[in-house]
Amino acid sequence: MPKLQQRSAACRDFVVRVTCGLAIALLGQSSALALTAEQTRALTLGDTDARVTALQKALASPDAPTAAFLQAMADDAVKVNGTQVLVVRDGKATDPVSGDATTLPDTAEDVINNNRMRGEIDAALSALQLLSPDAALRVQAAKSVLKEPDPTKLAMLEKAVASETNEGVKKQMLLARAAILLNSNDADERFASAKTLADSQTPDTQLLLNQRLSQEEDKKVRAQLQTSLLTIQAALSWGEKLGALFTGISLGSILLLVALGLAITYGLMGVINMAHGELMMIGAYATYVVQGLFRQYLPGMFDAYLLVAVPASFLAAALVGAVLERLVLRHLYGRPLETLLATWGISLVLMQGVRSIFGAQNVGVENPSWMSGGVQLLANLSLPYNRLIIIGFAVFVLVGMTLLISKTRLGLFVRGVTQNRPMASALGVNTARIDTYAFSLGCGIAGLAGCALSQIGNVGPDLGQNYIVDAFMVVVLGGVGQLAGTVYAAMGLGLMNKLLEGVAGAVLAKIAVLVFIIVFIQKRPQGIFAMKGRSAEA
Amino acid sequence: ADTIKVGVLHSLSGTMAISETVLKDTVLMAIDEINAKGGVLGKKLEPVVVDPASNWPLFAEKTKQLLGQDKVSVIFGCWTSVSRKSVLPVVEEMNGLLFYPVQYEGEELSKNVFYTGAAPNQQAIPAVDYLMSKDGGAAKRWVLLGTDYVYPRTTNKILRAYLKSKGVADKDIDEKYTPFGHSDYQTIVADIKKFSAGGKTAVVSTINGDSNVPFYKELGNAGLKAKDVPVVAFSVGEEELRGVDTKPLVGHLAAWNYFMSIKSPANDEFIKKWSAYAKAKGIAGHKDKPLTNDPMEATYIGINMWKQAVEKAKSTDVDKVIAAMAGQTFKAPSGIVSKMDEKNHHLHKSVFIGEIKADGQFNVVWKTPGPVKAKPWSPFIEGNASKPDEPVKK
Amino acid sequence: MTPDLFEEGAKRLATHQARVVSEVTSGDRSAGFGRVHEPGSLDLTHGRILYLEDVHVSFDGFKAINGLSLDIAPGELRCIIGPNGAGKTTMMDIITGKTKPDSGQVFFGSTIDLLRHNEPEIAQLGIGRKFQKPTVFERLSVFENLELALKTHKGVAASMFFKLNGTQRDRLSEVLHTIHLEDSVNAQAGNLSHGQKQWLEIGMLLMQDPKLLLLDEPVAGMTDFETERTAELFLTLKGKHSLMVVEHDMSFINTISDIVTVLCDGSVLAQGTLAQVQADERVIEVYLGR
Amino acid sequence: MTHTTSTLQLPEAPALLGTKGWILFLAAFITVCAVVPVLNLWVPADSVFHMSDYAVALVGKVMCYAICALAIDLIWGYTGILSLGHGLFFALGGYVMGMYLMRQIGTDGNYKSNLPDFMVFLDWKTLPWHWTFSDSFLATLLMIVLVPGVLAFVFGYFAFRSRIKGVYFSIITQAMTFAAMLLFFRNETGFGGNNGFTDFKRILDLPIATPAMRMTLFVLTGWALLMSYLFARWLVQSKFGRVLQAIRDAESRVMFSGYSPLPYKLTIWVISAVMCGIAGALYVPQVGIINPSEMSPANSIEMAVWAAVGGRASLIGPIVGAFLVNGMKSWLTVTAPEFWLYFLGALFIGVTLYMPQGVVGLMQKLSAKTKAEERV
Amino acid sequence: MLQAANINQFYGGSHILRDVSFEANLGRITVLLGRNGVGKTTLLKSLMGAVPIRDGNITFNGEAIERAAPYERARAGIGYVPQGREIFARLTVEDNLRMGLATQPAGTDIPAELFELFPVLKQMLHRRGGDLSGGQQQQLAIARALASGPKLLVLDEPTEGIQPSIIKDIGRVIRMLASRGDMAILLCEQYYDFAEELADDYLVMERGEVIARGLGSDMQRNNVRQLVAI
Ligand SMILES: Nc1ncnc2c1ncn2[C@@H]1O[C@H](COP(=O)(O)OP(=O)(O)OP(=O)(O)O)[C@@H](O)[C@H]1O
Ligand SMILES: Nc1ncnc2c1ncn2[C@@H]1O[C@H](COP(=O)(O)OP(=O)(O)OP(=O)(O)O)[C@@H](O)[C@H]1O
Ligand SMILES: NC(N)=O
Ligand SMILES: [Mg+2]
Ligand SMILES: [Mg+2]
Repeated sequence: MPKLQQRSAACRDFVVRVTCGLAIALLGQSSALALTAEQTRALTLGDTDARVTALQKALASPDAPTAAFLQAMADDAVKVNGTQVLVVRDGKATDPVSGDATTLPDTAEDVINNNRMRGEIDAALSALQLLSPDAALRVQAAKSVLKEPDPTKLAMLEKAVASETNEGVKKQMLLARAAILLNSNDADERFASAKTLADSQTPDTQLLLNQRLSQEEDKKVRAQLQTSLLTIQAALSWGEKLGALFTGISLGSILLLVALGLAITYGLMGVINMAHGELMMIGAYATYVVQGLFRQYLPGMFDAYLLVAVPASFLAAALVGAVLERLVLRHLYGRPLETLLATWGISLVLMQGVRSIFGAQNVGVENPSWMSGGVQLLANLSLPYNRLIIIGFAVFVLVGMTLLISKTRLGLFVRGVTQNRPMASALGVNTARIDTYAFSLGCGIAGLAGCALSQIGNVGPDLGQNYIVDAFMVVVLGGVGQLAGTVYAAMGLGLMNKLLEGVAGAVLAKIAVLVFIIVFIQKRPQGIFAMKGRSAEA
Repeated sequence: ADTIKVGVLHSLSGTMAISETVLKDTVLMAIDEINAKGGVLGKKLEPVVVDPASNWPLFAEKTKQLLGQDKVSVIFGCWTSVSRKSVLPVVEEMNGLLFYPVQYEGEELSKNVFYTGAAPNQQAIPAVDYLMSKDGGAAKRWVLLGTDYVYPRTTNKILRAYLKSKGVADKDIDEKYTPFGHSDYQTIVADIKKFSAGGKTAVVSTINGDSNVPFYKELGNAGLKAKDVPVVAFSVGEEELRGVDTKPLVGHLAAWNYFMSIKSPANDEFIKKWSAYAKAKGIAGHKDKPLTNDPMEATYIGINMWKQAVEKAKSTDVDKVIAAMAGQTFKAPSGIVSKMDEKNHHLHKSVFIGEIKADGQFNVVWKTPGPVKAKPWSPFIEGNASKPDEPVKK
Repeated sequence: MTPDLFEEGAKRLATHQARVVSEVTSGDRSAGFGRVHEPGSLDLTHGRILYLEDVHVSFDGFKAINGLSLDIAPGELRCIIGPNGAGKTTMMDIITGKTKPDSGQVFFGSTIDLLRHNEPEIAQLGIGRKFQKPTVFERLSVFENLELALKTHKGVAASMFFKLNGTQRDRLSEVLHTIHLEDSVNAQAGNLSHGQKQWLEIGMLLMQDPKLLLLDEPVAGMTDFETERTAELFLTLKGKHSLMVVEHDMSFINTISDIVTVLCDGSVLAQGTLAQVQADERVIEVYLGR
Repeated sequence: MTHTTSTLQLPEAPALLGTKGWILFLAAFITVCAVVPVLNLWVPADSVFHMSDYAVALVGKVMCYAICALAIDLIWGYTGILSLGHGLFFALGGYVMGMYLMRQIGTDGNYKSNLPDFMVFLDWKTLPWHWTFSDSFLATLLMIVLVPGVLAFVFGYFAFRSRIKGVYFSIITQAMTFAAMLLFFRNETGFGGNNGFTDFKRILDLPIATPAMRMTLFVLTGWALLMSYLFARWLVQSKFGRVLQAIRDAESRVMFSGYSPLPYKLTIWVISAVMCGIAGALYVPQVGIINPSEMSPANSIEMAVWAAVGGRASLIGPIVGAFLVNGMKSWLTVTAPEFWLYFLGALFIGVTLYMPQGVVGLMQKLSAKTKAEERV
Repeated sequence: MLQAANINQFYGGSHILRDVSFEANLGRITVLLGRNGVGKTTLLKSLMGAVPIRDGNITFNGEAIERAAPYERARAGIGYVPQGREIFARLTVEDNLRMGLATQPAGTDIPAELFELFPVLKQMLHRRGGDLSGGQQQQLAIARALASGPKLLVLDEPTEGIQPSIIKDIGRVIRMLASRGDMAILLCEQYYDFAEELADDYLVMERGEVIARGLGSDMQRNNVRQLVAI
């Protein structure tokens, strides 16, 4: 469990910071009551209502052990044995009140926090940071209060506002204050809050205003709520549009990755490679295996596993491709339709092979931690790292492949051999070798696609089946043998699919895209990048 | 014959193999166990395993073969509703016996089928009740998200009627469907986010099969946290989560009648047995990380009840076994004593709501006070009120 | 083709040429008044069967045909020569509907605007074409190749119920004989040698019995002897049919030509008898060489 | 050169079937119409000669597939157009038949309504427009031909007119069936969504699940297959068939010979689609279910695979292929449920590598060899 | 340079080449004549290894090559201009020429003299091979074969479809290449006058057999024109 260890290490770090922060902040407050065993019991046992009440009570007079204990609860590190409450980290139990080590009884059970409880604890923890010396933490705390504005936090917030010197932070805090006062009994206060909140253009604020709106009776306040909501909506609509664009590009990049390998094996070599999807599957399983090996042998470097998985997935798929080429496809050049039959057979065998080895169920591939999260561009637009990385990866593969095919001698031979095998041979090209290289390259790129897919979707025996139709559509729509066409087609279909999906829903969008393909081909019977002139017929 | 033949009709290839293969192994395990204890009526059980390959007409054909050629006494099989619908006319015509172990949409009651999975009222409705409760987050707005086929459509129809009966307005319900195998949930998740700005929102997911992993990965990606917008799923269990990094999903929910994490002696034993069996048979995936789930439990209950019924009937004759099934009880791994309804061919089941934990297991956060009787004809669908709660003679 | 057929051809040629002359000279018939012209039938009253005016085609900016004007009289055998890349094949592509020109006019007879028709329609109107690279139906037999080319109704239903009649059989045997492929009636066309394919394609053209034949390098890859035979054949056809022959083989041109048109850079460079053009300095410069 | 041309032996138009061919055809005919019914209905179940209901159903189903394979062969093997969407035509024929069968259920459904159950469930009060003629058997027969036929005509007309060829055509056929599948999955489309139609009770007011009815359907299917074969043979032996092959080999030459490829392609495309539709209509009452998965792209690819395994451009090949592949599938999914895909995959690979002309091609080669040896 | 002995070749059942033997020597132009379909192309293809021969021996530069793969023969130094041009239609003219350099070390430049010989290729360097006119393609095919500086140049009807002036140029080049003395040339040609003018040695084929052979200078005397005609 290397990942967990790391995580708990990080948590401890956090606890220390929080505790110090509190210690300093609370220095002057002699009235602070220490955490009692009674309190820990109230916080952990009983129904959620009772626990929430206890939590609020504890929050009224927080001290460092309370904060540490809450953190332990948030980390699911609290167990109970009968009425004894224990904090258990890394298998070692401590008493939350005294902080002394104790023994961990076998009968100890986990304290289960449901969503509501977890939400309350998180909110409490972050509220505690309102007085943290770190401005960033204070902003975060204010934001979290805004998200869960509950009146019990008002006192603490007021105190924080009073002592706040940083304007930016103060503004956030005032917003949070407004969020709480939005539900005040005083209509004027509600009105003022609603007005203030128009400045906080986030979906969270929108939710608050909407919630208020649904119960607001006062006309004036209602009107202000609506005005504020409109302001926010206007601000957010940009994010939505850009978000839709981004999802389209992201889908396009995936389609591109999925199609690039096929652009070689099919587009250039003319092998109707129905096993293309299964080669992606092999790449994905290679990623899975590499991940497993890292977990077992190099847990400390788990986050780096992708660096190995990328070449591994390429090699694994390329190797399988080479074997297939040597054993089967070699005999089928010039008979493209028969490659359909043979590769269909190959795909059945590969799929069942994976079922036999890894089982029929999906296997889990974890993202490295640097791939989770995203950049927050606007309040409602965050671009997930894994999507961004995949877009970058697609560009990388595309550029690499383009250079290889168009600029190198190997690429020239590949193009020559795939166009006229006997003639290339008569000119001194070892066509057998080039064929193997070319096919392996296509397969390897399929493997890379599989590696990328493992980061966002299933890794299972059916992985390939889900993408094969799309892959062919992209390659053909772009114009067979036209790399640039493949890029356009992938991006076009991706964007179109996503823009339509926003309007018509996923099913109709997909249907519309398919119909579009049919109609488009009528206009361009050779794909987007049709080759014109005589060479197209040759 | 000196053996009793048992048909196993689960897809071992094709799209459904992901889910169904393990049910085949569960049946085989139960058969081994029964045989080790001396079989049924002094005879050993002999499994006849076929692969209907996720192909619905093939399900019907294989059923004909199992009943007609192999003369099996009972069939354990099917996962998708459409496969069951395909098999149904055949088992009825040939008077066979089918045990169906998966939660489904109801609206069906056949004399020749025993439904050991949940009807909507044994899964979907309690789950919504929970989400409406304070502990569940007191959701006011609902996204009903499913794969575009009959089980999700029906379930959502029932839920919509139910929600309306609880005063939820139509504008607060957003029904969305994706095609089978849909793998890009960016737009959907963005839409959910947007929708959730309009009020406390919960998502009821009836996404089935392969789409779950990309959906959950996208949820994690988009930072949609359970405490903000909880997602409750009816087709996501331990096995489905095997393929997902669950850390970002902690707190999202599933409603089932069994979780692997349930603490009960019967479950401990069930898990132990399965682990040992998986190891012994080298079942890929499970030999390293054995997992159990709701349909496995339902399968296991089904075959054991069938055995008891045969023993009670002292015969494998289908009609006699059907009669003997009524009121059978079995100490289910879920910790309750599971009872086959006297009339309606469905099990009485407890409903559990579990929250996903970081290790891919579920924390049970809520459960029904006791077993719930199935209502295959949902009262929330017009015209069902008059339906008899037992198979009609044809 | 048997000698008597050749004779007959020569006779026909003589009469036809006579008629062409009278048509050109007597203005009365070329005036269209009261002329009964059936739609689809070829109107030759203006004395030309093919007429191209100011045709332009460019490929990605490269002007392959550049202001080409040309006409051919009924029964004429016109030879076209010109450097490689002059646009000869492209011109045929335009006439047969394979390539659409950017501008210009292409008329068949004086009434049929070829630019309004697609390839099969043009073929049915009576323009047959032999490609530069021989194209035959590789997986059909020689016999079937010819049978398909046969002039007959070419609709779907007609094909379904088609049966060769006696005359057609005779015609087929005759053509087979002309193209020296009697021994290969049942051979798969794909297995013929290059020269044999050339002949087969010519045979298919004969079966099609077009009014205008476009022949792109018909004797490329043929022996001198066969070249001569081809020349004879073309001479026989002349008069009854109009022919446009593209060739680089000067001795062949010499045997068959009346008027030779020299194409260069997509337009007509020179026109006249072979002797005239051969003497033309520009033609020597770009084409014949010294 | 004065020799007469009349000595030249021109090939004659071949007979529809040779003597041997007619004998085999007759044998097949008798098997379907007499032998199988007797073995199934009258030979006692415990006799070794008894043909079980299961076997009858299986053969019946495969015969429907064989018609599809034959249809694919006409368009692919002879015309060189690979359709990856014939599953749609098959399914449409099936759906038309299914609609009729649904109506025949009458009020015997779960909800005792005149409407099919799924409509009741969707709260529909009346039949949607596209169900108008579904209660008439005659109209159904007509629609079985018309629906796939008209769709094929429209689709084919535009595609062929735009001169879409090769893989571009294949891909749009795939897009077509894929789109249709998604459309049919939707409940709103009015075809029972994912579950499609099942639980049929009657056909022509006669119970559907009786041995006699099953046998009738079987014999009908057998007829359909044999007639399709004869018809296809007549087609490909006519000049029409040769034009198709010419289109396959050199479409531009065909055009310059004065044939417009459009009507030719369109005709064979529509014929092929209609054959699939008929096969689908016969299939549904025999297997008892029709649903959108029949339209999945993989299904259509499989049809092409049958034709390829048996051997393209021979008419018997696809039939043999359909029987071989489906026979193996049915057998292996029982005898080797966990490994059958290996065998099937190996079969496909083996056929392409060692039998480039398909199974039938290999047999022809072998028999040619033995004949040659006999002659020596 | 090249010796072929008793080559036999079949297509399916039919015997196409019957015991064909001949040689082609350095500095000499060997012309192969024969009517359509007698098997000339088949013979050249057999030399290149495009169709494996049934039996017979081929020695090149003293080494038996009859079992070698085509690319090995090319690497041994045989350049080939096939009948029908066989241009890489979707490669540019430049890339077509580069393909001709396959036997040379990577980075070898396209010999500039090719462009002197066929100026049109320079003009059309970036056009796709398949877009060229027939004659331009033929020029490209010859240039491509010359690019690698072969020891034996095999030409299958190189004048087909080429304008007279360039035919003359090609004739001059062939002569020049032969006279440099480091190349053997095997020329299969229908254009009789062209062939006769260039021939140092000649061979006449008929139905797969060599029926006449001799010195180029004797062609007229031996009435070879007639042999080819009948
Ligand atoms: N699709 C095209 N794209 C670019 N250039 C083209 C295309 N088609 C033809 N050309 C160019 O147009 C010119 C005319 O070609 P065309 O084939 O008509 O010549 P030609 O007179 O038939 O020559 P040849 O005697 O060599 O057959 C050539 O330079 C050729 O390269
Ligand atoms: N692939 C093949 N299969 C069967 N027969 C063939 C094949 N290729 C050529 N032939 C036959 O072999 C014989 C010789 O053909 P080849 O191409 O060598 O003739 P050629 O002497 O080069 O004729 P040409 O001068 O017309 O080019 C011909 O009769 C031809 O029909
Ligand atoms: N019954 C289901 N889950 O399809
Ligand atoms: Mg030309
Ligand atoms: Mg030749």
